[in-house]
Amino acid sequence: MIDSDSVKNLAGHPFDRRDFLKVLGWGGAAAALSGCGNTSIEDGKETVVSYVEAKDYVIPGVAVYFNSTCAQCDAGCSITGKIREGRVLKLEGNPESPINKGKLCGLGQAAVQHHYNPDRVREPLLRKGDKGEAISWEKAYALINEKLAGVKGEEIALLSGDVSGHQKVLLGNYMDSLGSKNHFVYEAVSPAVVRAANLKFYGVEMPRYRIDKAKVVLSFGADFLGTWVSPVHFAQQYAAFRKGVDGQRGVLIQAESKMTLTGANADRWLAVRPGTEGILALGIINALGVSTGDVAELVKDYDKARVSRDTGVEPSNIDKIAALLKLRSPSLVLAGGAAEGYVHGMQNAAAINLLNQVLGNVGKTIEAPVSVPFPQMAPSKGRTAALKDLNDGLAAGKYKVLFNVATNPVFTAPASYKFRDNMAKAGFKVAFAHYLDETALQADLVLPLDSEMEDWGTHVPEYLADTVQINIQQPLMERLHANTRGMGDILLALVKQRRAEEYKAFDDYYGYLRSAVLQNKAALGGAGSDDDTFWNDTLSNGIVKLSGASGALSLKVDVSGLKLPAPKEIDEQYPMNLIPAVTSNLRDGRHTNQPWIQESPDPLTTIVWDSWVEMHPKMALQLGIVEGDIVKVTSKTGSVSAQVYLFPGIYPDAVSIPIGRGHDAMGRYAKGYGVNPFEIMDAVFESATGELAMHETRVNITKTGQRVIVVKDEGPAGGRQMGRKIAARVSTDQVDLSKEV
Amino acid sequence: MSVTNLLDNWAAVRHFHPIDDKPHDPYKWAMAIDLDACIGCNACAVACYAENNLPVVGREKFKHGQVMHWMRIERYWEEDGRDFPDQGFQFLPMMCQQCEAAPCETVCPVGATNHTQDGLNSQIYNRCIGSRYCSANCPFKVRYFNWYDYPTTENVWPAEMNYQLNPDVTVRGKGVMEKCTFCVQRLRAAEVTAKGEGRIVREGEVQTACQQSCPTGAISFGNLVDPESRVHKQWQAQQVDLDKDAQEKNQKEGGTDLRGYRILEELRSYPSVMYLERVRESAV
Amino acid sequence: MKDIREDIAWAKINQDVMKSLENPRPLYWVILFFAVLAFGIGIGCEVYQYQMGMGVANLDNPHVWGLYIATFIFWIGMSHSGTLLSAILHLMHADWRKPIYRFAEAMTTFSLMTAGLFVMVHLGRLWQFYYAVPYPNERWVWPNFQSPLLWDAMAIFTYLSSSVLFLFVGMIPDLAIARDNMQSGWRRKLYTLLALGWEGTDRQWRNFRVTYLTIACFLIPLAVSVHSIVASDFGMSQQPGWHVTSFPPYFVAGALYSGCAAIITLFIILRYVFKFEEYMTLPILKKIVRLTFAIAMVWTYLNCVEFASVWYSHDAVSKDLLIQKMTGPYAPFWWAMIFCGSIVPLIFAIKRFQTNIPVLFATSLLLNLGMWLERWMIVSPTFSHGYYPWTWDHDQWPSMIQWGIVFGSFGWFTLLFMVFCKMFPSVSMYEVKEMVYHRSLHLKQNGTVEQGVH
Amino acid sequence: MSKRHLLALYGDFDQAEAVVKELRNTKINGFDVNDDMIVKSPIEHPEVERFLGDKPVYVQWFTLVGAVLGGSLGFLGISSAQANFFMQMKGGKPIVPLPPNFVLTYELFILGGVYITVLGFLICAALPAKRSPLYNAKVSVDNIGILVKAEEGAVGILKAIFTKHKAIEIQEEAGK
Repeated sequence: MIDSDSVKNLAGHPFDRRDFLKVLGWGGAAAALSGCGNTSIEDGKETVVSYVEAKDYVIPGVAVYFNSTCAQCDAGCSITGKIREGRVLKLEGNPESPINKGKLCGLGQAAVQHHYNPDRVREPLLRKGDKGEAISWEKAYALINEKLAGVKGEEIALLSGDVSGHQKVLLGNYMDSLGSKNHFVYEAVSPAVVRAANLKFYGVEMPRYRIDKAKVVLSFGADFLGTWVSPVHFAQQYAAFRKGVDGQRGVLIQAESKMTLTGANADRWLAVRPGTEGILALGIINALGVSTGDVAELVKDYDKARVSRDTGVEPSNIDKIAALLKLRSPSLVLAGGAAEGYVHGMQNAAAINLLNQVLGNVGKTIEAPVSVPFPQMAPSKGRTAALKDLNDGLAAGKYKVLFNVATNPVFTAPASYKFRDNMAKAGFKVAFAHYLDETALQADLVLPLDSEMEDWGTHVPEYLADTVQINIQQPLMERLHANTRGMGDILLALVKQRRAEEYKAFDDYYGYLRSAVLQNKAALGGAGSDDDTFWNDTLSNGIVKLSGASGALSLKVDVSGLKLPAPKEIDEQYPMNLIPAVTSNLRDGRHTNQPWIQESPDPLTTIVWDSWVEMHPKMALQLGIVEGDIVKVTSKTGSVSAQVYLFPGIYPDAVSIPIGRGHDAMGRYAKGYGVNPFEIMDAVFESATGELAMHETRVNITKTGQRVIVVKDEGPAGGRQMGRKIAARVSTDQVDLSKEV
Repeated sequence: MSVTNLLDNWAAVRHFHPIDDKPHDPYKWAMAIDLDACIGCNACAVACYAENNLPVVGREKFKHGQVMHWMRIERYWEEDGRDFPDQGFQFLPMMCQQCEAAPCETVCPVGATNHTQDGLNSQIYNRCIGSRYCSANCPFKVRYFNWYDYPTTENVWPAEMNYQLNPDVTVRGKGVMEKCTFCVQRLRAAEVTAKGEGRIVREGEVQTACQQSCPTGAISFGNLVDPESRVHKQWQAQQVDLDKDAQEKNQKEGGTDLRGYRILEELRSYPSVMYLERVRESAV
Repeated sequence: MKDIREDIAWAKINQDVMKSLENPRPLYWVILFFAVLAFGIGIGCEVYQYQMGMGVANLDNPHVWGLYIATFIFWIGMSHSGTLLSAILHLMHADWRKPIYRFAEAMTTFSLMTAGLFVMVHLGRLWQFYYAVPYPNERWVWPNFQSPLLWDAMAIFTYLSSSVLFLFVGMIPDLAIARDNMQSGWRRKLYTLLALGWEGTDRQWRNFRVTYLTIACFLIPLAVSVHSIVASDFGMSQQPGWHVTSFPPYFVAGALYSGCAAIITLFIILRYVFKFEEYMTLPILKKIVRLTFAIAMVWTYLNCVEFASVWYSHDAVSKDLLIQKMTGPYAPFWWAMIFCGSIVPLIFAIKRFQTNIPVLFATSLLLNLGMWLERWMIVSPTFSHGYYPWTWDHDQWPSMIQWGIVFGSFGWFTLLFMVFCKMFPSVSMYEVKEMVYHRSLHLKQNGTVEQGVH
Repeated sequence: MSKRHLLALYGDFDQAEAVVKELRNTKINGFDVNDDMIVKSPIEHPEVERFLGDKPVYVQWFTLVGAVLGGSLGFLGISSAQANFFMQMKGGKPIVPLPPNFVLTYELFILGGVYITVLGFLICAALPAKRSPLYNAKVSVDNIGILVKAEEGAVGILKAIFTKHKAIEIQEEAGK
């Protein structure tokens, strides 16, 4: 009897990985003969292998598992792919990874729909007027070479998302070879301001947060369960936190203007006037009454009454929270997207970090991270400021050639950037893309990328849960489309155009990766084992764990320059704050074309397949708006129209539209669903870091007179249980958690 | 057909379950879901789509209530006249409760849904004629009917997307009822493996797809009759008895300080899923 | 006023009734045309639904049943009046039933056949309906005998076949008359075959009497059981609004009610279309109207019982549902049901209207509408507002496909009925003769002509 | 010995009764009033049965047998079906549940009863039958027919009796 376990064990035995892929490919080819699909066959190079004589690691009808890394977001979860007959079927978390410990979020699981997406680009496309013409890769490479001829290094720009590992090395080498320093690392949604504040207060950009060690977590809009930094990892910490430290169940308090998934799970959720998170933090410091010196001086004006007036939080709640924080230590205070999205975002984050210092959490629940021993592989983290810089450069006509590595700034840049127009000013735009998204459509040359399930790579996550880990990304199956290429292969080909000699030893990225890893075998923990064994073990594990040095956090409390502005006056013309919501399903919209994601109800509103304008019922009553009304949301920059969903978890002066929908390209599952709030986002920037202040947009709401049925999972009863005991709740004083298993 | 067989086995065919009799030997698959751990992230629901070949019906059909999510996350908020949900929401993963005395089973005219030896409420797609009586009689409304022929519906599984389909699970055509199976394909594989080795399935050897993906480990699943299983221990610690329609702990004066409960238990369907109440800190 | 003229010649009876097989008014053809048209629309909708899946009916999870089941109950209910008139009144020796029971019985048969269609139409996998038929098979699986749907199938099969037999046996003497009146042609062959060589001999009549009486005795409990079982489709479930003890009598009363209303409608149509004014007389109509009124009040009473028992119970869920019916999205239909079912029949209490044909015709249609609404109000609100609030579904309305099939079923029924009336004597000739004979005998004994109303 | 048929038609039941009484009281050779006389009537008429004397009806025995068989076989059949082949385990219910089976037994009881009753009717009434000699369609309109068969010698006497009671019409089978 062959069971899946024994096959799983096979993954631990050494064998030739590429041979494996070939066999899998033939599995696919056999399927093609029976009319089920097509895979690439290298004409004249491959031999027919009878399926019954397949290699011993392929057993028809039994699944094989391979480890790789999830690339849906940059948290760096390790995955285990289930493969049968050469097709990847399902992704699970890899239990060996300290980050996700065998778990995987919905977004990660939907990666197979990225891989199998019917709307992927399948051929290199060269712009011919409004149409793309399929060309060969040789021609595409030659074209790039040709267009680069005579272009100065500073006239070349490259835009990418977060990048790390060998791909980053190769990318850097290519930019070097071009003589360009214009590598813009851009992520539309990124905690860049918090990083800066962390650096200021703790001495590191991304410390290790220990929610599991905290007895109280006070989060200012940090959606650590849904979208923030490393949600799957934090969710596991959260589970431990709820189970309790020393039997005491952790308490979560969330202060934000618009409820996030994390806020929905809080014991106390505080609706905060948008932009006053820092004031609340100072108010709590004041209420704690333990600070001295500079800090006491800073917070002395932030008495309860004032803070309550400014933030909308009731004084009694401030007292209760201060009392709880005093009583239960250690605690952890987090600053998230909601706090940083303002002109004074840095001040907000600083005030919040100061609270951590005052509470003495630094060193207890905020730990120093380990540093990556190979700095060239450490992640470059994206910032919105990078896009601003690039856009300014493009607008000034500084760049003649633009490379875009799978980012979609046309979709995620505020409309006032006029990014689409500015991009046109670059003479030659190359997009490395999976789909014809809004940005790829503007490119002159579109080069189709392998999906993460076809490609090789290494990734170093920014947030390291335990030791340093280098995550291996390896193909889980043979290429689905013959003419897509891995980003690494493309980079290698391109860099060979410039530095043929240096890279001639490498046929492909696989060879490059293998030799790069084996070169550092000793440093990677493989001393003593032979090359093949080490390489195969590495692939089999999917992770290389290294011990890294962890420094100490700075305990210096420096409140100089910390000054919070008073809450903004109501603007008569634009009375509402627009909160562009980052939701756990959609993030920045790069996965909107994955149908599981589209149909996965938004956890808070349960809406699917569409955008909505979230509005507090009280405000809606004032405006005479009911659920399903189509309203026009107008900012200084522009306007969008969408259905209203009445939602109590939002500050009444605010409305929220989720980011990620409203594509006008990107295939059948994304195009035409919902609206894009970036279209009405004002270009306002955080003053200290230059990041886009996403929460600073003011809007007004007008009814259009149309009404639709909101497509959502929730029924007409809404969230009410109508007296039935369905989702029961009990307060801590009525339950004895110690008896639990 | 033989009348003698009927008469010879009269006692056997007159057994009542779950009241008089415990036929779950050696397995009774059951679940415990900790609502305090559930964060409502939907990972389980997506895992279910991936594992069980659930069709994505698209916006129009979703609007008409024809969605096929075997596992759905419900989100509750009790207003009590408050302006804000300042005590948070409550999320509830809801799927087939695999009732011991399932109301759906008795009413199916063709016997397409039955109770299995290992305590599941099975659905036989081939046998189903689509009378939908089972769904009509389900108190939890966790049965999903194939209103259209999804495999041939445009953009449900277009070319290449269909490569993802799990070969261990049937793709259902129009007109049949379906629902959560507790990932029966995984259970059977584990049971058969264990049988081949002359043992029963060990705790942790088999996971449902939702359990496997759950980032907070809110879902535990296992063999309720195995004293070593976590599910067994949880049910026991919470004093929830599978075969009771009202738990003794609830009759104690002053209530219970345990948080295990089953939804709509009073309907006497004896669900196999125990929920643990969401806890809320009283200090804030 | 007499319910039938006692001096009517027996030969004229034969003549009048046989004429209905020959030359109906043009209205007959108009009705037939529209019946075929409606049926055609229904067929079209069904073909589309068969091809596409049940989703085109705009049903959903959990609102899995809709008009199909409601209309199914409606037709089953309709069938009960035939049994009432032919069996119950037969046992009670109410001989005024004699001119009208035949068509009522035909109505029973055809409404059962229509109801049967809905069982099929409703199935998600119609092509596999035979899985529900209990016969030894190669699959080695029996249907589930515990399912009320199976009881339904069994009860309806028994009822339909018994009704057909009852109709047929009761028609044998008339078929013999038809045979004797036809000179040649396929009709004569048909009647000869069906009359089984009936001659009206003493032996035949003797056995006939006992047989007819026996079947009548069987039919009464059968009819009650059929609608009780339909009620148990709902009553056996756990759903609020369905799990009601009074459902079986409530359903039976509703069935008799809608059946009587339909009899009034058809009475008036037949009377006009086939010129049966001599037989389907106003006094008989008046009796039916009074009977209908009585049943309407019983139905109203049972309705009140149901509301009261929900109201005073501690079953919050059922109570919630009841309030929802009265005030929710279904409220217009629910109140229309109360109006049509309980208020409109009060017209029948007014003597003046008891023989006013236009009023009665309109009223009977309203009653039927009310009874159809009642069935819908039993089926749908429970789905839209059941135990589980998350899955409430207040805004799910039947699609045009669903309406088309319901509409088509009326065409189908009318078609069957009209063809029947053209093929077979829709007034029982021999029994009208019996009635006339007894009246004349009575007259002879009293020696006077009795005046006034029966 | 061959017999000839004779059919007399009467306009009302009183006349027919008188004829029957006379036939019964008159001793006629070659004619047996119990075996050789059939009264035909357009309607079911209890008086005819009365004056014809007590002739037993056996249909109800068929009914009894049908109902008992239908019910008992129904119950056994259903229960055996449940206990054989693939058993259907229903949570909370035994494999052979009594209440549902009783419901079905009830239906089958009626089904058997009705079917066998109709069968009994056909057998007892000897239907379907060939048309008897001297059939006259007037019987299906309004006349009472008395059909007798008698040996040649008795025909004359019968005819006389018929005529005496003012038969509307007398039909005679052609002699052999």
